[in-house]
Amino acid sequence: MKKRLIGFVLALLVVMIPIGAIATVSHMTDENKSAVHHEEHQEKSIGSLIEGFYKQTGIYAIFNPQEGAKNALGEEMSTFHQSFGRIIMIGIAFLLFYLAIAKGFEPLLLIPIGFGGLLANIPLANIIGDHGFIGELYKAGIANELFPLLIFMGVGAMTDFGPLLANPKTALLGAAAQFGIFGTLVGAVALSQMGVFDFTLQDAAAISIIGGADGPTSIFIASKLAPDLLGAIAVAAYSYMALVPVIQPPIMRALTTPEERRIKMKTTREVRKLEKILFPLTVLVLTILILPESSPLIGALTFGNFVRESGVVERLSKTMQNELINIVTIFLGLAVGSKLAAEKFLVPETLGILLLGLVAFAIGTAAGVIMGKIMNKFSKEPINPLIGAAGVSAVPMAARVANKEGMREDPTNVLLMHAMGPNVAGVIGSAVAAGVLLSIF
Amino acid sequence: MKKRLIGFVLALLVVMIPIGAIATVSHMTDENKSAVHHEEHQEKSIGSLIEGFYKQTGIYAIFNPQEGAKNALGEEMSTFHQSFGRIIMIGIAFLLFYLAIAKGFEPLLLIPIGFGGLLANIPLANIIGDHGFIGELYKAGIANELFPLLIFMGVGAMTDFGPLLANPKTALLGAAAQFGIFGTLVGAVALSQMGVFDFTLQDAAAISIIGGADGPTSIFIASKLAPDLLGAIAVAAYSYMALVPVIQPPIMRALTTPEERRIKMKTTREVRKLEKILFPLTVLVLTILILPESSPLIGALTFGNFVRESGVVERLSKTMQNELINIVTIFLGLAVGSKLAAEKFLVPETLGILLLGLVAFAIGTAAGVIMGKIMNKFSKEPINPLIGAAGVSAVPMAARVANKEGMREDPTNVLLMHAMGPNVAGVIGSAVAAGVLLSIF
Amino acid sequence: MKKRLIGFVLALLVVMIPIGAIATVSHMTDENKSAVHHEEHQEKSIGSLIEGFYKQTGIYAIFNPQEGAKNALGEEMSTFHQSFGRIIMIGIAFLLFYLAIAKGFEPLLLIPIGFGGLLANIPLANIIGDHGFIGELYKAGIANELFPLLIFMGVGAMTDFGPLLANPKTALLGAAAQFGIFGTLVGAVALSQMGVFDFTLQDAAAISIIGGADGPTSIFIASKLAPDLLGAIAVAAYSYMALVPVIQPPIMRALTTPEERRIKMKTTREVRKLEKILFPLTVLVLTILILPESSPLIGALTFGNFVRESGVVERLSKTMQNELINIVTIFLGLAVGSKLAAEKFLVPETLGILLLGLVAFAIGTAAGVIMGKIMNKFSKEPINPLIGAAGVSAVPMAARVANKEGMREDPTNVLLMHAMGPNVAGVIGSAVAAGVLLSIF
Amino acid sequence: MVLEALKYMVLGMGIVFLFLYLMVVILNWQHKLVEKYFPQKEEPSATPSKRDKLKKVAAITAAIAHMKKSN
Amino acid sequence: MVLEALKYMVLGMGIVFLFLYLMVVILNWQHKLVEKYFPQKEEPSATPSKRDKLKKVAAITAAIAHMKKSN
Amino acid sequence: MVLEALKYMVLGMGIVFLFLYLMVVILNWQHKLVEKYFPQKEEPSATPSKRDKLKKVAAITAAIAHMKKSN
Ligand code: NA
Ligand code: NA
Ligand code: NA
Repeated sequence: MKKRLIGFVLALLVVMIPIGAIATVSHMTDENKSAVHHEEHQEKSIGSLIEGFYKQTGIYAIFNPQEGAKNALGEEMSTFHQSFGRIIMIGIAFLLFYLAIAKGFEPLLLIPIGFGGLLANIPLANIIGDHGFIGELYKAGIANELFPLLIFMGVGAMTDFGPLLANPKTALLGAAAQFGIFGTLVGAVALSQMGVFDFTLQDAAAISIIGGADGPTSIFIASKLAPDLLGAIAVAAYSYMALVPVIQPPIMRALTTPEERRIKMKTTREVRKLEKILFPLTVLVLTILILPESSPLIGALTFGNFVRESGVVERLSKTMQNELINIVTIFLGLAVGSKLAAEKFLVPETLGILLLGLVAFAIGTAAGVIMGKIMNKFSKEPINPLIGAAGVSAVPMAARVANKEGMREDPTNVLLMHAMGPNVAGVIGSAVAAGVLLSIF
Repeated sequence: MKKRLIGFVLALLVVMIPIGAIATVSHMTDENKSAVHHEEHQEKSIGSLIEGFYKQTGIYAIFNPQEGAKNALGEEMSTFHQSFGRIIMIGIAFLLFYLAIAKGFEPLLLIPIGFGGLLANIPLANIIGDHGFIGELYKAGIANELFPLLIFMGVGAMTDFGPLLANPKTALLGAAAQFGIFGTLVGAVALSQMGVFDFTLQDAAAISIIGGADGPTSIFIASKLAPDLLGAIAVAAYSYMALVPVIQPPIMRALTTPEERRIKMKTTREVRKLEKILFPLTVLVLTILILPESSPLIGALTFGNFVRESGVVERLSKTMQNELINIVTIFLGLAVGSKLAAEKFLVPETLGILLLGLVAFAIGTAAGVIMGKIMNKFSKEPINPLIGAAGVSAVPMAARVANKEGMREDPTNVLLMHAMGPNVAGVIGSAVAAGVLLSIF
Repeated sequence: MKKRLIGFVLALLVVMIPIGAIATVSHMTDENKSAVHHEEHQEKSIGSLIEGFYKQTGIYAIFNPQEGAKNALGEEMSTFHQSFGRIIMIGIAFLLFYLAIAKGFEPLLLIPIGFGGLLANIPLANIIGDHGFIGELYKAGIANELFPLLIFMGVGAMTDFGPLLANPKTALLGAAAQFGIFGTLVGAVALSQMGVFDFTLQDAAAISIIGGADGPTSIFIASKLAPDLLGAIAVAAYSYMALVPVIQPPIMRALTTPEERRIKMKTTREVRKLEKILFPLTVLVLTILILPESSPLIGALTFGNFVRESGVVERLSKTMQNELINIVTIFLGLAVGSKLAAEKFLVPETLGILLLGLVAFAIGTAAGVIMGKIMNKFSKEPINPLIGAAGVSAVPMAARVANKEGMREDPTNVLLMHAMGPNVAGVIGSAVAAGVLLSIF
Repeated sequence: MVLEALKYMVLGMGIVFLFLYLMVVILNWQHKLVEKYFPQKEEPSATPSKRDKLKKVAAITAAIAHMKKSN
Repeated sequence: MVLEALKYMVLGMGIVFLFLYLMVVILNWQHKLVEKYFPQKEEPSATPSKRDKLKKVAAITAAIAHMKKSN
Repeated sequence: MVLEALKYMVLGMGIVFLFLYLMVVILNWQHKLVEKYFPQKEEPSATPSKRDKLKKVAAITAAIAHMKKSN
């Protein structure tokens, strides 16, 4: 210890002598430069200091909302949003935590989103504003579409498209399930027309994409078409993705007979490495030719998948699947959470988004199952309609649900691999649907 | 090898034929476009070239300082700072390396900071300027407060607040130790008043926060209140944190009797998982209600801790504790080091910062110990005053020092877990103090 | 499942009642605000919709190029670049994938670069433009030199300079090999003078640096001196680095006699830890004194190496060598790939770049071998001229090639460690050469 | 408005189906091409992993044997 | 100026103590609530640690095997 | 132009050689200084790795003992 102390004192001397000696001399000339600053602060009594401090507490801000007060982004807030609105939103953040921790609802995103929501509802703090740290994250990755695409890259690197390659025609089930998106679009427009909701076409499109059951796609589209609704759309998308085991089974059972649910499918063929390598390139070229608007989404997805399947850049693939996607998830979650500020979330639109999102999921599931029934009629090989429900994506939850429902009827009927085909096709399907919507608006 | 060569030649042909044939034709029209550029460069003799080159060497720049020369940020530099100043700063960078490597002083930050300092003192290079890479890192993460908060997030994810939850009242020791901050503030103002130093109130506040013994908090506050002093404040904060085993023991012994140092404390109760999950939320809500200005710091800390304790997002927690904090540490260190440019560091203020920082540490330690003595008087359960010294934070070094001092008197007296309570409370305490300072200025 | 459903419904109610009830009321006043938007969209028949959609497909854009159409950066594109150009570039991207996967050509960079190239050639999509995600990556890390320097940092953290320290004079071989750069510069200027090529001095310098056989250095210089040529220069640099085992051996054999190739070198001495720690600092100080223009490159390299050798910040060193370099490689590759847009790559200059790059490699190799022969003449200890070829860098491939050629003559002649000396010196040598070029222009 | 949304629905579902249908066609065709021009060799990727597994099993067995002996 | 700094000191230490004191109160109260409404069950966290131990033993066994091989 | 490029070549190669030659000189000199002022002790870096190995062996032994007991 003593040695250390001596070492430090010596070190300090080495630092201080030159600084003290030389620098002081060299600065003698401008010594009176900053003496003026001292006067700027004007004297306050301790009482007025305490009062001033009290006016900067959150308690004061929440219980004394003021007309015309502005949020971190410089927009005026209603007194409701300044007071009860914030309390409700803090409650909702806690609810999200509860669902994430106790119920296992997509915690990877709902925890950062919920926490971002908490931080977004702090009065007077500027966390989501222009120089606040979540505001900076928002600018760095949501405003310019970077974060959802990096997540999608990671999803591509984590996804094995083998089951789809083994039985390509199941991709049509993933197409049918996108009816959840477009059907809801019509419904949302109709209800807006009737005055029930108040959505523009762009809003309606951004909401409908919840039916695609893909978080990053929803965030990508919402940040482009309806940034004000981003928070509610993201929360709805991830919540319903987590609720797939609750939402889908009743619909699946209602639309199928026990015989249909017992249909066994042929074991899938082996897929060659070369096919897996070519797959992302094929999909991307198709996107280039048919739907360039989808190319950011499908480009990111296929890039991740190509890095995975190429087999020669294992370290990049692992980084995409782990550190990169984790870091981006943290940043994306917090940034999306910034849209849970009371003045953005506690608006009638949110109710509509939650309802329409649920409807979109249900329609998508139904459309997938019905398409399964149709394909089973016309196909040479038997197709179990349950796997159609997996077409909404929500990878891999929806495929597991299809498998589970199949095993309920017949415990020997393992549908998992068959359901993974439409499941991953659904990811591509909703990216295509997203591109269509972007190309329209 | 031959096959490879043939493959390559074929490949080259495939590339070159279309490029050569088609592209040349398509560009024939604008061929004379860039022929003009050639004349721009005017002929120089080899002698004048060598001379010109010599004038661009660092040797020339250091030995021929010029009045009115500007640094990378466009500010005028004195001739002293251009010449000896740089040499001294390079020496100081080497000193930091020596302390980090040979003495084990907080190497994770002092090595990047020192290297950033080296790079910041290179004449003519633009590394810390507007398009230089450290300048870009500074803009990306210090100017907007992002990096220190991401570090704090990682600290939250690495900290177990269990010892504090087991014995909450030890948090008051962490409160008392913040007297180092406010006491030093008064002292700095008084000395400035007397003409010894020349600090504004903002400067004094940014310097005093060194007494909080938290690197990220110091950097956060300094980047807001006194960005010009950032380099010296960061170096002082991390150096003194590393020197805790040298600075604290004499003060602790001077203020306690051997009997007090021998006080054994009750074994701590077990802490429930649920309490640990609720803790970050409790602290954050308290911050929202009382001190919104602290919410960026406490928000980041509690977010990291909540991710850790929620137990459902292990992969995010690990990323925060490892890759993310490592990457940010590298960037933050280099960016902070850019403030070790001679013209920023070799100023009389630095001397004041080093002295006041030391004083702040000492006062904080003393205040913690004295509070420990007071609490021991009035508490039902015995409290060893030594653990009060851990209230300055400098996690976990200060807690270890308290433990070591206890064991010096009585080798069976293990205080480590008891000292961790005030130790982690001190982190919250200085974040609160930082919020108070921000709310005042 | 039932419990979960009930939980969800309850949760939904908690959310919806306050939102529905309170928010609706609080918003009643501005309900008619957005009703106007609905009219904006004008009705279209389904036929015109399909036609409109067809005009947004990639097929249409490629087969109906239009005069005056602009690319993502707002520059006019020729009809050739809009149509066949894109098809050729997609073919070239596939060629790069083939080389990377089947032939093992530097896949870590050629796969991201190739994929970036694919994405850059998608018509109508804005991926490489101002708000496109690759455009954002470009702005974030190429325009400001950050990414190549972070890669170089990682390279420093991965490089063991021990073999160079064991036999410092082999560094001169690494100096000689830089003749590839400067010789090619003269050639490029001469050929431009003769009208064969059409390069400015800056262009010629950026191209010549390919002979330095260092990807990050090439990208760094190209992004500063000739950003339009960046794509072709990066592709050439990495391709030829991968082709070192094809390009170098014939030159090495042509310039050496079998006796020379059989020369055995003395076993290298052990290198002390302290020497390794001091090495990066020594090199950096030399750079500061002689060539400040090289300090970003050498600063990054030596920082990485210092972090590695200091031995006290293992976690930072590992992060630099793994996650950080991987993430940056992905981003850098995609961003560089954006310069493979047809209108940037399918220009006559590319042909010149490919040819001159090859020439630069060949000259560098020859110069290294010849210097080896000269040093062998004048040195007391025998020097095998083959290790001179490793001076071009292309770490560690060129050193392996030298070793292999030595073992062809005499299977007991292990040159690998001896060749690593000039190999790593070549990295420093080309960073110095880069600094010279930057200081000239 | 609703009519328009219906048109978008028809267009959208049409394109989604078109896209995925073309994908199915190309994938089937690609499968045939792969089978034709790159006929299935004895899969080499299976062997190493098997070998690895065998190695592990052998190593563990040896360790257990060693432990038993040392009892 | 000094007077003002003294005021800030009083205010600052006051708020720091207020904050942490309130935290102490709430944490104590929270502890009681947790004990009351979520009484200590047989800690389930102990079981996985046993499993972890078994895992470690397995890992060690494998390590022994590996060391033998590399000898 | 060509003449100028030639001048740059001379200048450039000169500086590259100067830089690396100075580096060689300094490294040789540094090597001597290190040998003189920090003479080679019994390399301490070897010991910890040995110690690590011993630790591992100890850990493994303990684990085996533990397993035996729990059998
Ligand atoms: Na989907
Ligand atoms: Na503290
Ligand atoms: Na080189």
